[in-house]
Amino acid sequence: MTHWMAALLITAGLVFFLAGTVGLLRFPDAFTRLHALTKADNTGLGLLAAGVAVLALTWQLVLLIALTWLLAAMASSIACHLVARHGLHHDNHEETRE
Amino acid sequence: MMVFDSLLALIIAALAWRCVTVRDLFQAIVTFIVLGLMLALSWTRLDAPDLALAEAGIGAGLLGVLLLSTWRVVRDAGPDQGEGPPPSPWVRTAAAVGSIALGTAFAVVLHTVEVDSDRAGGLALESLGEAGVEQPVTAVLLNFRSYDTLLELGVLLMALIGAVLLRSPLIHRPAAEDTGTESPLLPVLVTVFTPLVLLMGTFLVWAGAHSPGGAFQGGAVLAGAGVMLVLGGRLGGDAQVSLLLRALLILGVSVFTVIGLLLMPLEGAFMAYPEGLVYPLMVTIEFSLALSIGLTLLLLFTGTNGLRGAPA
Amino acid sequence: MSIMPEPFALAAAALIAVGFYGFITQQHPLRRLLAINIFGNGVFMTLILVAYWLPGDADPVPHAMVLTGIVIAVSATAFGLALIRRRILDANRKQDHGDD
Amino acid sequence: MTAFLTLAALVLLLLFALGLVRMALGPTRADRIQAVQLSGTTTVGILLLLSEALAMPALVHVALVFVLFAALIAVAFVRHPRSQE
Repeated sequence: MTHWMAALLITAGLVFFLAGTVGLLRFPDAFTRLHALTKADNTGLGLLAAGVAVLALTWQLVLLIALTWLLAAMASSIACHLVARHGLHHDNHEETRE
Repeated sequence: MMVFDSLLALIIAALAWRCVTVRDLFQAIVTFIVLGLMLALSWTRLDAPDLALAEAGIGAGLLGVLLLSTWRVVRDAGPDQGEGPPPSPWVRTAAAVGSIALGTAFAVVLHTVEVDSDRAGGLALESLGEAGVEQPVTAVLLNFRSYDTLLELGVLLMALIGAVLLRSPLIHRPAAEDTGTESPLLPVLVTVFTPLVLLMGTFLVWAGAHSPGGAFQGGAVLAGAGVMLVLGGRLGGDAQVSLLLRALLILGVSVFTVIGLLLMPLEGAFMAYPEGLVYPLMVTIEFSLALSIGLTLLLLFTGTNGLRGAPA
Repeated sequence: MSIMPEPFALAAAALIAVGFYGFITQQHPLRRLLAINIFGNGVFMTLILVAYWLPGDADPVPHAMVLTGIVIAVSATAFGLALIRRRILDANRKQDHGDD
Repeated sequence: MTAFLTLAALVLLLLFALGLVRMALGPTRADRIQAVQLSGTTTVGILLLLSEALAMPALVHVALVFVLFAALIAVAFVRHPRSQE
């Protein structure tokens, strides 16, 4: 039972990762791509972490996995915001010659 | 697992190639950071989670941050860096032939070498019971080969002294001054992350006795907390150095040496530890090393010999 | 070892070859630092592989050497970066002087 | 279950390799720095899967360190240092 649940959660997580990668490759500009990466990948990571947590043997490990996801979600959403804001205010396009 | 390893190895080789051949400096740096993270991932596959922690923290993380900050300085200085002319096609060809030969020879040797199972590591694993810590790498670093570690700390300090003498600090403006484009979320990130990062660093130092971690990995994470504060404008480099800071910088070396010397009459050798006391001694040494390592790495980032609370 | 190609052994050889090539063909000092580090990573990978191939648990002695190596490589690179920044500072200073 | 976890890790690595194409294409610096964020998220996922597949709970600690330094690199990208007072 737990195995099926874990497999289901992990597979669902992979689908979100796939969506994130497709978005990263196909979306037209840096801002939409940031959006694809941050939202889809973090949802995917959450589902995947939940799947692994179901399999984990000790509650300490479950807590640690939860903490990892929480920090990852927070860090990457703030990082996404910082990079996007930076992109708005600074010329992010590369000069022809560095 | 073979397919996973092959793909990972391919990604590593491709990233390395792109890192040295891509024209844009920024791209080379970003590729280098990603390469470091992938190397760390591959080392978890090779039974070396300790080294994965070290590479992710020091090799990709702290060095990556330092590279990105130095890139800004290089870019702001303009295109002319006093570079020589690009190498002639002959040099390129010779370099290509030479490196292909080197790589091929290396690959052949690695595939034919017979690894001798009679080795120092076997002895280290067997005598782990005497080391006072269960983690083999920590035992080797702090007990069986403590001379190496002591001298390594010396090298780290020398690098810092050299960097400080060059007087080329990286000065991060306080967030408010950054032309009004700073996000209000940056202070939030710094406020929430820093205590957690400090906790994590301390945990890694403590965990070093029985699971992957240790003074270097923990010290790197502690330095990461400091770098976070510097980037958030809460901490900055300073030319004035306090006595406390100096004491902390040499704390690791001093504790290591003093304990080694004090126990010499008892044990008859430098850096030999009496049986019952090994664990507490290891933990004391480990924590003082981590503090000094973390501080040294942080100062290597700011490029100064001192720190101050709120940089003006 | 086996005759089967070992993916990570090939990666180690590739890192060493590419690092060597980059060090010779790149002009910018920062790029050369990156190339040396890639070369060094190839050496680290080799040591880790040898430790992994030994029978039984992974050998802690090469691991400790690599850990030492990573720290030394990064501190030397940080020193190199300080040198690069210093050179830029000096170049700027000379320029300012010439303008006066 | 181990086989499934390994396969899932392989799929993640494959998706990451595809994501690296975006880093190569650019065109803006924001796109390239995303590669670091991408490798952060993906590697954390792979490490969590491997920690279960290889029965190495310490890999979760490695994952935490990855999370931390990926965030740090994004912050370093948006902060502009000077080298002179």
